[in-house]
Amino acid sequence: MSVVLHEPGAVADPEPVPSRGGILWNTIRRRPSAAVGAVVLSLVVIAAVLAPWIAPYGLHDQVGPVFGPPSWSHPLGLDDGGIDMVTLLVWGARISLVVGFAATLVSMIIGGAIGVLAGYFGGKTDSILMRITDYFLVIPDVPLMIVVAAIWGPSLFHIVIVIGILLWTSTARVIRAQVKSVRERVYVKRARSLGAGHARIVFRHVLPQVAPLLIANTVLTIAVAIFDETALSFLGLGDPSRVSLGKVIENAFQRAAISSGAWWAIVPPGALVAVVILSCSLIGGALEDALNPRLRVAHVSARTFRLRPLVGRSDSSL
Amino acid sequence: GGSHSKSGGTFRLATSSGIDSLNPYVAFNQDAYSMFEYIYPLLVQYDKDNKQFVPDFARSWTTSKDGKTWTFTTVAGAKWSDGKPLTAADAAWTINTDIKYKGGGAANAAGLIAHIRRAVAPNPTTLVVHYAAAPGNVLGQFQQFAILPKHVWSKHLGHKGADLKTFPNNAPVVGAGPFKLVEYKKNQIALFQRNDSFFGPKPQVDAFGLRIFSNDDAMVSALKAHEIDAIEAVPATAIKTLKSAGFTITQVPGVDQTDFIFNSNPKKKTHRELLNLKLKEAFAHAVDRDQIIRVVFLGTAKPADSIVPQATGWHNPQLKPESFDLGLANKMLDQLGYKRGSGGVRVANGHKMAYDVITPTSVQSTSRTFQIMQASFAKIGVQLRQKALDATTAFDEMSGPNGKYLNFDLALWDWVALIDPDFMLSVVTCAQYGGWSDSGYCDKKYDRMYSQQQLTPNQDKRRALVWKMQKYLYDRRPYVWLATQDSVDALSPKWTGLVPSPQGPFNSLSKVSLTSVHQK
Amino acid sequence: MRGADYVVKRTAFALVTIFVAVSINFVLFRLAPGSAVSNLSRVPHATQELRQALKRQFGLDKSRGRQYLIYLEQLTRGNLGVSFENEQPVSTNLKTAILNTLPMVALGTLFAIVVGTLTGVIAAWRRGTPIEGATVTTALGFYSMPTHWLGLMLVILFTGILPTGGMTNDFLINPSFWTHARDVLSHMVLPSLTLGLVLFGEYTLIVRSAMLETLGEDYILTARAKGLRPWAIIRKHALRNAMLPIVTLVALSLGYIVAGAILIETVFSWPGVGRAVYDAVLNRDYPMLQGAFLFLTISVVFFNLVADLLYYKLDPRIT
Amino acid sequence: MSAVGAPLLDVDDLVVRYPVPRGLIGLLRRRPQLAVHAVEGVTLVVEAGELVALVGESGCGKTTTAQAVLRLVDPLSGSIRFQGDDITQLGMRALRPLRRRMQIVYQDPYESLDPRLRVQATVEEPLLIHRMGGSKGERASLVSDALARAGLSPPELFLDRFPHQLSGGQRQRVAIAAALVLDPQLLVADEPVSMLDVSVRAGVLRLLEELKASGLGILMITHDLSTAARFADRIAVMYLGRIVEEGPAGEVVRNPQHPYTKALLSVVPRRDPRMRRRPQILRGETPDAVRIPSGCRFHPRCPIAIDVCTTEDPSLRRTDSTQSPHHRAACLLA
Amino acid sequence: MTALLQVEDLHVWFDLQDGGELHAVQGVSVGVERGERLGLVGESGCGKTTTVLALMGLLPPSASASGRVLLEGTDVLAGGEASMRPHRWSDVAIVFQGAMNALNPVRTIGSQIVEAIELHGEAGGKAARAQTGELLESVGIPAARASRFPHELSGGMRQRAAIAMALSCHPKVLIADEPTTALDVMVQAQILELLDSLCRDFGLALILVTHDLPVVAQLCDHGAVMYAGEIVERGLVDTLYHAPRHPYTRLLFAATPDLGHETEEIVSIPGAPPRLDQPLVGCPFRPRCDSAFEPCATSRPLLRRVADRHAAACHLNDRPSQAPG
Ligand SMILES: Nc1ncnc2c1ncn2[C@@H]1O[C@H](COP(=O)(O)OP(=O)(O)OP(=O)(O)O)[C@@H](O)[C@H]1O
Ligand SMILES: Nc1ncnc2c1ncn2[C@@H]1O[C@H](COP(=O)(O)OP(=O)(O)OP(=O)(O)O)[C@@H](O)[C@H]1O
Ligand SMILES: [Mg+2]
Ligand SMILES: [Mg+2]
Repeated sequence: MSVVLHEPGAVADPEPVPSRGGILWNTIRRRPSAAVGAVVLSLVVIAAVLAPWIAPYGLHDQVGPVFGPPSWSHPLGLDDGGIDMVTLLVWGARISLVVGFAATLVSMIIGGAIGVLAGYFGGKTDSILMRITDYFLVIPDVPLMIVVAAIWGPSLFHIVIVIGILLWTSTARVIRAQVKSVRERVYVKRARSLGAGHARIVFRHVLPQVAPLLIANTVLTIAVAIFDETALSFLGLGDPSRVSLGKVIENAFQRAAISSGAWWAIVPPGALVAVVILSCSLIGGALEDALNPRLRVAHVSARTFRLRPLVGRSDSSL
Repeated sequence: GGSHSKSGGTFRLATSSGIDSLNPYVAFNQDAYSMFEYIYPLLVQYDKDNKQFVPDFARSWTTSKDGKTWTFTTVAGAKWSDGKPLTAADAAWTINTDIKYKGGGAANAAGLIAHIRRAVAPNPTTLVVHYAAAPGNVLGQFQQFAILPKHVWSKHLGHKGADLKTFPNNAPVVGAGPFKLVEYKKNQIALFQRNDSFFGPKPQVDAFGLRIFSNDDAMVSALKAHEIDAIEAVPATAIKTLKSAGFTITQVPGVDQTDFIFNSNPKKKTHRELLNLKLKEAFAHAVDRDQIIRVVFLGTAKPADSIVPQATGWHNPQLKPESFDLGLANKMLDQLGYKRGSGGVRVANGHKMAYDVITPTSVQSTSRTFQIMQASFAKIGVQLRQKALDATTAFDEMSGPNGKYLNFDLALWDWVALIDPDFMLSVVTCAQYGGWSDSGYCDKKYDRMYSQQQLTPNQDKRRALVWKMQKYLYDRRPYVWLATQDSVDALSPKWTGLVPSPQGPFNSLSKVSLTSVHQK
Repeated sequence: MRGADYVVKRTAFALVTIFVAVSINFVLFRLAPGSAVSNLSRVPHATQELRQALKRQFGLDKSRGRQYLIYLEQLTRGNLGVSFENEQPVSTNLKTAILNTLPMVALGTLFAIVVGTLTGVIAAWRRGTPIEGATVTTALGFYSMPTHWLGLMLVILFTGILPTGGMTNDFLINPSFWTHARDVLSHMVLPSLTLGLVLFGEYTLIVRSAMLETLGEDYILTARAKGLRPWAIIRKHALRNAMLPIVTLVALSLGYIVAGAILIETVFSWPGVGRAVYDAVLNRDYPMLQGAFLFLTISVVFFNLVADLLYYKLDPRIT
Repeated sequence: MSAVGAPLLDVDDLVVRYPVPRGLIGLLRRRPQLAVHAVEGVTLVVEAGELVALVGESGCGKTTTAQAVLRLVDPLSGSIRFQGDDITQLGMRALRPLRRRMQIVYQDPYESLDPRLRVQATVEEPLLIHRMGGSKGERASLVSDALARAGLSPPELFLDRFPHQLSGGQRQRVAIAAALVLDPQLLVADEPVSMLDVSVRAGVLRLLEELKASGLGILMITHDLSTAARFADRIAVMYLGRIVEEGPAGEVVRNPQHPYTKALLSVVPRRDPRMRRRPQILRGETPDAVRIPSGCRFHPRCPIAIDVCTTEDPSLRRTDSTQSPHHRAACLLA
Repeated sequence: MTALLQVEDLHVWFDLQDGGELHAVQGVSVGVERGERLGLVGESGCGKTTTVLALMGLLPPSASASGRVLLEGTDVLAGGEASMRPHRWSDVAIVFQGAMNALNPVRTIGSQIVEAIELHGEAGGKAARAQTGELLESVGIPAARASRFPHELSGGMRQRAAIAMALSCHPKVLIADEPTTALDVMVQAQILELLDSLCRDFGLALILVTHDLPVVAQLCDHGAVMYAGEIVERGLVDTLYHAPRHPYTRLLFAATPDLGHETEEIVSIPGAPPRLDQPLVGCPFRPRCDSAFEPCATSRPLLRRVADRHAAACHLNDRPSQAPG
């Protein structure tokens, strides 16, 4: 018998496939919190990128008295060097973001690589890499950052490296778990049974699948990196020649801004850090929520299903 | 004592540094030495103005002709706080112990007993000290030398004197100063009680407490909240608000000077143009001391010009800070033939005049100072880059490799001078390579002058020599001195009588400050 | 016997981790340029003799390998060495610092665990309502604030109302226990609150997502089908399962608390272990640093082990 | 180079075991290393143009057998011959050209396609992996051919779709097309339809039937005897790592020899409500593959077991009551 | 006489993330009498589970429902979740799809059963535990296993435990949602046999949800075939097999291979069910139907009575000459 087999018609209407960018975009579109985060973060990033053009004064120009109060020309007052606070915030955001992004890049590269290797190869590779990760997980990281920053000297580059080196563990774990599950997917097995090389499988099948999670993790890591930079700066281990937001806080703190009544030197930079971190967390959290199918249905909730008025259509006689 | 004022009460003082150890063989912090001043007998102390030596445990002293033997008459009938007699024998024992263990447990005190052969106490009120050579600063040294109770410390000579360092000397400490240390919590508080058996003038307060803060804001708010009565180093930014809140602010010249350091090692490998005295002079004219004082110190500092601060009384009055004159500086550099290259940066010996300036992160003021200098140096075609390092690393970098001072170019740091100029003058001697030297300066002629002043017991002659040395250094500029910070203290309106000093009211110069402080 | 293997394995791993940590710490601190001696001997009357004496005393004249062996040997005897700074046993210094830190940290953590768990559960239970939005936003807000900055904000808000610095305000000689306790407690409020608020944010978020994950499980639907009331389901079925991730994360965060304590202790002049670490770094006080790191690592490893064992207790699936 | 007349696939006495982790304490106490006896001496032949169904309970070793045949797990002993060549010991590199000739289709059509790749890319991938198919254009035509063979025509309608835009049946067809594109001789289908809705199962099964007719050898794993009976040429019934009955499909279904086969057949529900029968239900769960019972491995659950069954392990052999010479069972009492 | 459990005109919608709505159940009416066994069959995604959840009031918050669920004449859906709660388990109990996850992994089997018994005041303390033991024995699990955790039992055992739990409060209706999916053939047979005997012994009404027609044929007396959120045919299983009145029913049977019919042509129904997040025009089955004609494209057929205890939703039934079957 030779029936020609057709599966005509009735194919579900093609809908756009969520691409990697798509997931980010969709999440931002659908969740107001993520949208707020994205808008705020973009504003800060734009301001930071445009710092040289939009900063009202020079970063090193003493334009008034030490801790000059807010005025028309200096809406947020002056810092302990008589420098305009708005200028400092714009430039500070720039450095903080650079540190955040760069350190995250470092941690993504290390964490991503280790996570993929451990998850993909499993076995001994996995246990060795995970033991290393575990070790990094238990070292108290802020103290270690202090030590390393003290040893290497406080430069922006070192801070980026140190933060990056300490932050990769969570990335590695998240990625490893995801890779492990992707590795067991049938299409990966199939590719392997076809004789595909590891590189091909990793780059063509595993990484794209892990990418959305990596993005979510990246956004969250940026927040942590910025936080850590602020902490390091506060402890005097920041790069003194670069004005980051943490540095601005530290300068004000060291010069007793609070007791001299100069709240404007200390409140705005911290608030800006908080806003940036909050935005990252909102986006990252929403992405993680969106990517975690287990969060979608809660079988018990304060809200219950709704009742609609009766429609009445079919007859129910038997 | 004995005034009409209210006596008694506890005087509470805040400090931001703190006492690191109660053991004189271990302690390094200034506050620890200030504490020893108040709990241990010393042979002499400075007077109220820190100019003259006045009696403390030693009532009087004489010098032999050759200057090699000093004889002190000490207080009779003095007692340690535990009731045991305090005699010249305790002093002799302390000196001899330090000599014996100067390479080990007592190394910390070795500098103070330099040149001493031995000390003897022929009777309870006489102390005779024999020197190998006649030194010029005997009283200056003894002013820092705490006499320890033999009956306590002689039990801690084990392990070839190493036990001297491991003895914690916990509170209550057996001492014989105007106060007894009764309680001590590291990084928190030290509590002193009046010692009624003290041989000298008794404090008017019942007790005195030192509270340690790790940040200035907390300290200032504690003062405002009347949790404490005084601050010994007021942050400049807080002066205005404290004044308006009714606190008494006292501001006197201090001994902490910021300096711009040139690596002056003649054997320096690179950037040798920085050894050129004309260039150093040009650089000195590019420093805007006024702006530094205005921005960094908010006016609580004076322009500096010499390695010896004015407040010590040994400053050479003929020296004046270089004028801030960018035109002059530019002209001088032009004359030296350093042409401006791309970006307006001058070129010397085929390379851009762009230099790293090492700044220690522990000295807060250096960053702002650097920024100001960087801006003005840019105008004379010299590019400065900040290289901030923590103090240990910074010093390593400067003295490296192996204490040879070959690599670094410039640095910003500060020096806290003692009253006697000997120490400050010593830091630029060749002998201090790898030790105190932070400029790599080494000059045989200067070293000769230095030894000479050390062995000049006549104080007038010594002063002339010290002035000459200051001028000599001023011309050769291992340092360009930027500013001398004032010592600023704040006192609650309820209190009065606190005596300021270049080291602050709680100092190791004399006991006068806390013995005379009292409630209004 | 269920899980003996698990327990042995976790414990062995914990011990190995500590050993590795100890060794790496040793190496790490010796990578630093400059030594305690170059730092310590910078006093006005220091001499070359003093430098040599200090080197000998701290064993810095020996080879690194020897120093390491000596260090290990001493460690096994429970000797953490002598602090370079004040020549007192590191253990004594550490003990003081830890005893100062503990109550402050414990108070803050307790606050965070109690409030965080409660709000986390409520947020999960009120999923999709404005209450969840408000709770999550508040939590995220606190979570996002730099710890030290939050501390400083509290200082600004509470100056004059509560003490903002130090651990005691008390210059009395031998104060009564209650006076002292009240004094310390009033000083503890702000630092603990700072820590508590930061952690509260974190815990709320963790508890919420752990709860949500659990509430999505099929057995919750079963429980509901059985007719259990929502709160009974949460208490009897959801919380216990949600505890699993919570326990791990809380244990992990307990270890990091000390790190946070550095910032808080700096802001509030609290003489605790965070300050001790920080000062030790600046003073190149290796023995102290090694001791402090050992303590920190052990506490993280310990809390992790506790978490593992609790896990084992809570989750019968672990073998 | 393959031996003339040799079967397409010839598996002889295949044994596969998975070690059971001992744990730290076990290791320290030197407990014996245990193993899951997943496959314990399977002998099986698949000819070109033949569809062999491997049936049995969950965990009896069907998938393991399939994977061992494809050399995706390493057998402990036994031999696997493909077109007469022994491939049991071949290394990874030597296996590569072979992989082309034997392909596998997995159970879950929802999982077996990369959700991010379009149909075109999925089907083309095997060509890229094996660097075959020449130019881009040539590859495209090979892909279209494969899709058409898999019943997805016209192929242009499907090339640009993503898996989620396909129905379950279509996905499984794409998976089959991806297996066909390399023009294999052997297709192993591990429960190809069990995740599909009944309404589309037949389509996929008929596709396999057609492929078989075109000369492909197919080893189909299933737990559904009705499907096996309808579509397979031969049925092999597996129990606890061993084939206990094997023969032409009709024979096995109509005239089962082994009590296990009988029981299996009796529990298959019939679609006609009037055909209700009392199923012969075996008590107890599938036994533990770590501790295989002595003697006949089926004896603990066997309704007709006698004493000798506990000691003697029967081998697969022809029984008296069978009609076909190829019908064999491993039962002492058959 | 009022039916034991009667669902009338049930609709369920789910809110979708992108703001749309999915009409998962589109007017289902079905009922069971005491001791009756109803099989609910249909392809994946046709709304079987949703129907069952709705009649227990277990829908998620993102759902909204309309219609009536009458339990012995009282509408238990009208008051939402609250009105249903007292009836859960004591009147209607359910065994979920995939019992692996339906039991709390950190509590013992026994405690989960005891909990239900105590909650509904059946018994308390010792008595409840004793009753649990009996229940477990009755589903073929030794009573001693009550102290085991779910993961310590095999899949079949867990499913039995879930059934025991469902029986713990002597419900009148037992709903079993795909109780044998993911189980082995032999275990499936055991479970089906167990359900069969339990229904007989306890006089339970059973609603068996499955996509496996033969299972329904073997176990149930009534069948309801669902397609795209609605019931397209319902009646006695015997009628459904021998005289179907909807092409879908007919094709479903024809697509199921059967022992003893090895040579029979097995059909496959082309295409796939329609999307439920868009409004349906005409007969939902039309694109896949082999006997569609003009009205099917435009008008949606209603479920109509076609014979005694037999209803179907097909336009063909309006033309007596062309009855599908
Ligand atoms: N990778 C593995 N490691 C250890 N044991 C395994 C592994 N794969 C399978 N097993 C075990 O080997 C035995 C046979 O498994 P296999 O998957 O071959 O069975 P199956 O017949 O395909 O079952 P199913 O019908 O459930 O797919 C089972 O006991 C299984 O638990
Ligand atoms: N929580 C939900 N949110 C949105 N859509 C849902 C939800 N639950 C189910 N659906 C959709 O409702 C429809 C009916 O689903 P349901 O689970 O009732 O089908 P089913 O017949 O039980 O299928 P299966 O045989 O696969 O279990 C499906 O299209 C499904 O995608
Ligand atoms: Mg299998
Ligand atoms: Mg379902």
